[in-house]
Amino acid sequence: MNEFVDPLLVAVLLTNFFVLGTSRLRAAITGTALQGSILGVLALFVHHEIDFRILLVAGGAILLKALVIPGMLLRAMRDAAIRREIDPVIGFIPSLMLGALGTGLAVVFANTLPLASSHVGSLLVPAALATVITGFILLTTRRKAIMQVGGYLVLENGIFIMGLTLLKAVPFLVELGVLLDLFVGVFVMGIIIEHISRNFSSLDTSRLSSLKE
Amino acid sequence: MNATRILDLLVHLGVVLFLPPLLLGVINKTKAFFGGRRGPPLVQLYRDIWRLLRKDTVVSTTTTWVFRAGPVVSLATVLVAALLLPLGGAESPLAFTGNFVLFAYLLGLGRFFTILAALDTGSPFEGMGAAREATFSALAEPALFLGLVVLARASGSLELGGMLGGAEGTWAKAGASLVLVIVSLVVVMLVENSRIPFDDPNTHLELTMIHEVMVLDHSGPMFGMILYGAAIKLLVLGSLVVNLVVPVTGESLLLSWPLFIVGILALAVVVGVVESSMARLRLVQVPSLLVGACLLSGFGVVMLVR
Amino acid sequence: MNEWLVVAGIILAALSGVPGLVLSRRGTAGERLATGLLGLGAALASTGAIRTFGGVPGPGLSAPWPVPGALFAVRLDPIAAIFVLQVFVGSFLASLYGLAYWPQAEHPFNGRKLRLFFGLLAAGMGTVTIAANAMFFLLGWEVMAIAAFLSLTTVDERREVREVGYVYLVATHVGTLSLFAMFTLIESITGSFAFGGVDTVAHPVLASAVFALAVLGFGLKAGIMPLHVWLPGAHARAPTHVSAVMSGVLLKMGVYGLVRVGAMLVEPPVWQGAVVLGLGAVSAVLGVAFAIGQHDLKRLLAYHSVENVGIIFMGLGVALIGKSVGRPELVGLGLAGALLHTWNHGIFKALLFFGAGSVIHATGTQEIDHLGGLGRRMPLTSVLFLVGATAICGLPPLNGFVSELFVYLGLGRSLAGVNGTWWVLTAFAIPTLALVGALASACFAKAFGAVFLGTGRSEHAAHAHEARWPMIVPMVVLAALCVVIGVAPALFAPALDGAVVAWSGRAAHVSLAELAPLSLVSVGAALLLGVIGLGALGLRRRLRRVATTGTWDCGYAAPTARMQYTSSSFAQNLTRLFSFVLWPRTHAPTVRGSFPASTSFASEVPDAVLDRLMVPALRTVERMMVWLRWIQAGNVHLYLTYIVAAIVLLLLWRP
Amino acid sequence: MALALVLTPLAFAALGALVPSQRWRPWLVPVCGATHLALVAFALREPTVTGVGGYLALDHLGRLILGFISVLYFLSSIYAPGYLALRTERENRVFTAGIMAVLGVMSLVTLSQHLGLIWVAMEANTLATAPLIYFNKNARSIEATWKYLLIGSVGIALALLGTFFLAYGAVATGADSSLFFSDLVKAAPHISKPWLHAAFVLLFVGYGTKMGLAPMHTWKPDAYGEAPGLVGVLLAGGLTSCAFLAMLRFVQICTAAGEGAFAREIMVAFGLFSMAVAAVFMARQRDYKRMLAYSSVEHKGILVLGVGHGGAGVFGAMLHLVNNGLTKGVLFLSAGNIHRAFQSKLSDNVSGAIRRVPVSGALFLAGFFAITGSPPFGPFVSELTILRAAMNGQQYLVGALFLVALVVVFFGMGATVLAVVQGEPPKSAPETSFKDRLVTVASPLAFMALVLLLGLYIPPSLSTLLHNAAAFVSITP
Repeated sequence: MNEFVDPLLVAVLLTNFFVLGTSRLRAAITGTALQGSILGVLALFVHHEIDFRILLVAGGAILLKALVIPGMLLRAMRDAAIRREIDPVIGFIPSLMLGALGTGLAVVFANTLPLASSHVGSLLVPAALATVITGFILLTTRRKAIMQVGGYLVLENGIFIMGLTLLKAVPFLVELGVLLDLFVGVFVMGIIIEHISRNFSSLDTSRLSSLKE
Repeated sequence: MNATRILDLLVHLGVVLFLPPLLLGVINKTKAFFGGRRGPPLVQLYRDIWRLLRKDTVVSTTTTWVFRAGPVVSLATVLVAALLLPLGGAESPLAFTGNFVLFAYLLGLGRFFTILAALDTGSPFEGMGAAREATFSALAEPALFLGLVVLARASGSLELGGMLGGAEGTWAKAGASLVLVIVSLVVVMLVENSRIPFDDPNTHLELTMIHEVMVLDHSGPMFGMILYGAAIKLLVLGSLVVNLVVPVTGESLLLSWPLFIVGILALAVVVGVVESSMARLRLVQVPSLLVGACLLSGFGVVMLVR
Repeated sequence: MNEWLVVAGIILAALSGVPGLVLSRRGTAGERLATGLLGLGAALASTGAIRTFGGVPGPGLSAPWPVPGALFAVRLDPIAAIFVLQVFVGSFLASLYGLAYWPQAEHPFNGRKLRLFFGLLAAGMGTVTIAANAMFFLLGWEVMAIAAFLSLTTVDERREVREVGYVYLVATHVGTLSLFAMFTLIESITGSFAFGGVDTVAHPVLASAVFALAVLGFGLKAGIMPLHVWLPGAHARAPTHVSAVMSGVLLKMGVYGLVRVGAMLVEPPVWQGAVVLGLGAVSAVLGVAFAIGQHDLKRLLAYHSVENVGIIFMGLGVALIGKSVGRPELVGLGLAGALLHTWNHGIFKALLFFGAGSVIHATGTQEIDHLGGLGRRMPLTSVLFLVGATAICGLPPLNGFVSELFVYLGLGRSLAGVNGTWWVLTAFAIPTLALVGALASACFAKAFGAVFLGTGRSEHAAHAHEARWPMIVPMVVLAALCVVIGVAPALFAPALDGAVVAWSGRAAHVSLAELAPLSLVSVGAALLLGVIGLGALGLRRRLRRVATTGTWDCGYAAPTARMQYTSSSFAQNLTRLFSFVLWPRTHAPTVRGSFPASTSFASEVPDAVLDRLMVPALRTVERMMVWLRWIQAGNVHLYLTYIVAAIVLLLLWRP
Repeated sequence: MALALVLTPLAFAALGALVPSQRWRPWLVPVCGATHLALVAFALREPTVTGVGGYLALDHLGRLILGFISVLYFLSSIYAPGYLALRTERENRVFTAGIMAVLGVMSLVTLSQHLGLIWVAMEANTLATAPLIYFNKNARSIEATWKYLLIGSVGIALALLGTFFLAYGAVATGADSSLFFSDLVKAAPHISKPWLHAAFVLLFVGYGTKMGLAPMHTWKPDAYGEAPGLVGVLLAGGLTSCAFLAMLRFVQICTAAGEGAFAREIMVAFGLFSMAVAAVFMARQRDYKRMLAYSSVEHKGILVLGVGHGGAGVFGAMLHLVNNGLTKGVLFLSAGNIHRAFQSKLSDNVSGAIRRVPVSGALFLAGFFAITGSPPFGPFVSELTILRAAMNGQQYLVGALFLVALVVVFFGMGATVLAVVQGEPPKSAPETSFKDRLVTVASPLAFMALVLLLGLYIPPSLSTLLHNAAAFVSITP
């Protein structure tokens, strides 16, 4: 734990709000990419000593979360020729307010959980939860498939922050899990997005509602 | 089985077989009296039956054996039913627990076959009569049984002799209920015997008849049997009322039988009076009266709750 | 030994339809073999059952069944034996009837299937009667229910058959699930799935729930009002010999179940008997009232099943009341009445359905108002049908009278020497039963009159022919049984006595011969038959020469067959009287002008509970469910919101 | 040994991807199933099976579910060649490889002994099944796959968060435990309660999503409706059982921590809710494959309800897992056949299945009776056992609601099934060349035989497996 952690977490929270508040897809994807790179840096500072494992995690996170996946999303965006999230389920201002509310609730909820001595007073757990909540808000309110993937990325980022608390205590499976999840989940989603845009000539998921009762 | 019992039995059979036509004679005489006419002789029905039994018969080509079974079964059932009744204060020839059920159901069997015989002709009029008979008797049946329930509860017996014969004791115990029951039984008797105010045996318009229209196609001996059976039915149902009103016990043969006969003849006079003083009800009102009879007996039951 | 005989009978019945599956589709070997096997099984099982009445009941059989809670336990006491007899005799006679009614040659595609399920139906019912373990009972119960469903929907290409099949299936499943609940509750009281005594004093609420579930589960099968909804349609649409078994035997499995549960209840409260009695009375009256309104012959018979099950329940109610208040004579008369009426109804109802089947087979219609005058073309059938009709109306000297007499006596006995006011219920039950009898007479006068008497109303009736012997023989047997039970009820007293002893447990037993005037009933019946015989002889002598002419027509010159009183007109007075429960539907034209054009009038009495109550209610529920479809509207955002909601809810559940 | 159970199917999958012949490739599937079944049969005889340093091992719960999945897989694999021979217009390389890989990852779930590993295995399951749902490659199947992936991934993400919570509770604040299940169960009483509760909620919702409990079931009707019947069997019988197993691991930890009542309460509530939701959607359900999906939701509800009752209910749930899976085998495969024979999965266009495809039609009907709990079929025994657990535990209201839900389900399901099976094929139905053949009916017939057998006779070996598993989950020695 050191003095850089909390400012970085605040930056994460700010990117959350940025992604929530922007209507341009490119900006939102860039925001998630930025968030991913912050998390990579964060991984380096969470623990005092930096070993090979932590470098691997940080490098992997930056590579995947900040470069590869946003890159794929941007490409899909270009292919489908869409730029903006128009007409989300709820507007941008309400999204932001929901995000603020969620962040507040995350802090409250985190306070009810007993923390390890090293994490007491740190923003780690609240920020993790707030980011997860932000991810959910994006997932449930954005109509474009690309933005939903983006929301999923944010959700995963939150979980990643939570995982950082365990980085030291738990063997490597956890981080591998995070990476695997991100990598494969988005990879497959990317493929599917391509098929969707080919078949429906749109990435608007509200059109994906022919299967219903 | 002693001599008195045998004698009782013989008198019972005699009354059942020979008295009934006289009752109709009495009724008709009474009606004639009130109408200011001389009317037919008291024994007119005996003559009619005798003549009919010797006549030839015409039957419809539509009919089957059911048509012929009708009169036979209806006569047989009232005869057997008459054997279940205590008459003249004596124990009934066929006394057993629950014989009241057999009694009522025998009448039901007779009615069932009369209706079938009517339907066998395929005539719309007879069908109409049969439908009415079926409807009204269905409503009369609960009235009869409610009355019997009152008697059973009051007398503590399930045998007709006990239910009716124990009337002395029951009058004291359940007099009010018994009055209701008697009224209701009179109604049942009138409807079952097709008397005014339910049916007019002397009407001449098929559309308004009930019982008479059912037997339009019967002739000769079959019609004779029907008339005879109807007369016995009057006796049988009338004796229910008489037994209740005139509670005679079988102490003395010489006293009780005449008392019974006087009672039943008096009932015939009452029926005659009723027929002279009332008009026939409209058909649609008949059910209401029957339901009323049920209610009366039902009250009788409720009054026994204590 | 006796148990083995019955088990062998059940196995033979279950297998009876199997050989036919591999035999030729066109040949007659399969169907004859099926009936033969069923006959052999029936002979074995009946022997076993009859031997039970005489001797001491055996200890029963049991074989392990490696499934939790289950045991292949068999017990054959006189109660079971009474039903075993009915199951096998009824099924065999129906199978025999089916040889001519549903021959393989005329039904190449569904004949084999039907016989397979028919055998399973018999086997299932046999299992129900002898099972002494809840799981085994439920096994038999469901095999029976499903086999009945599959037999009933033999002609599933017809829409109305499918509809009644669905209603039946749903009803029977609701019944089965109530039995699940009932048996598990019993287990939670007694600790086992064996049919042990349920202590109603120590567990008043649970025992009441057991009772209520038994009434629901078994009442649905028995077709008690208002649980009868499946019954009229199913009986009307099934192949007639299946209808006969359903009405004659299958319903009785519901009765059996309630009788069995009644035996298990230790010191039941009086209200339970009163409820059974009350349900029975309502069922009896409404059953017959609805029957009067019907103009489909089989539907009419079906409503009479509701009526007769009502009478059986009345008897059972009396027995339960007797058990509660410790009056063995009520137990004896009520139960004997219920059980004998169970037999009797099985006999005369099967007879009537067979008669109806002969008519349908001969004319191709079951619409009463299209028939008429069949007595001349089908003399045997008409006589046999009349015997059944007389018996079902409870008229002497036939069997229906005897069992109703027992119920009357049981009700009557309760009038005297009791404390409390519950006797008022029995007091009013007596005239109710009388009303039912009178209405039944009216109804069968209508049915028999319109079908067999008068003249034919349509082409259907004109070309009727008498049934073949495999159809006549079962009817003759059943008619003979009607007479034998009616004239000599004492012959059957030992069986009933045995059942009463087995049922009442600790209540001191009084034999039926002491409670009911069995021999005097015989005397009365003999007397009646004698007098009728004498009268008939006398009339026959007087009627050697008769002139024939047309029916008296009041001077109208050209009467036609269509002017006859139809069954609907016959019933009209009564349906109008009962219109407050029947809600008849009429389609009457308004006649205008001096010379109105030709028009038509129709009336029908739909089932009040099913068509007026349940179907609309279920439609409403269904509409509400369909409205809830927005939950799954295809919108993935909504779906994700549900997940969030679930988490929030659970986190708040217990913070 | 343990590793072989996982790797063999994966090797087959790789082989399947390499075989060039479109025609012969599907025959690998039954071979793979048979090989796996033989391996499992061998493994179940061994007293202990472990591998990879204890990360893989067979415990009592694993034994039951692995054995069940292997049987289920083998029986349905017989169907694969016959089915794929009918779908020659589709490239089947990915499908064949995927369907064999699924067996490997399902085995991995049953063998996982580590908190993290089981999560990885579940995730792998999601990924391996996605191409199977996508098999038809039309707009509808894309939509179904998209929803399956998105909702499934969210579920799996939640499970991961829950896993972290549990690990945090176990490692950072409470007991100092490894993340092996056996250690977690031992250390459970010392795990920080708030973390445990939150973790259980997240894991329950996460794995409940994979299992298809309402209200997280929304992917199911779409996925089951669009995927081939064979995939439906594997999802409804195999994959959801794996999710259930994962959930049970955490129920076990909760129970060991003395928080069993908390977990059980949640399970009863969600069990009943799932049954109710399924019942609502089965009313007037015109699509008979979606109907089966809702039936699956209902029966997953029954499973958690059974476990929620504890005691005999856990045994009932274990038995129901087997019975439901096998019965779903009958239903999905016969429904698939009917679908092929009529070219429609809407009951408006399908009737008289018993006339056009007699065996499949009869099996569909029999499967319906079985799944609704009619004796003498297997589900009857297990559903009654669960009901007994409720009644004997004096949970009368729960028992009553359970039965009411079953009634409503029967109403809805019965109408649809009978409409499909009975009557005559509609005039408008296109004539198809599809007929019942041995290759297409052998598998559902075998399933049906097992379902019937389990209603009449539970073999002692299976009984032991069930009892051990139930005792293992309820932590009674």
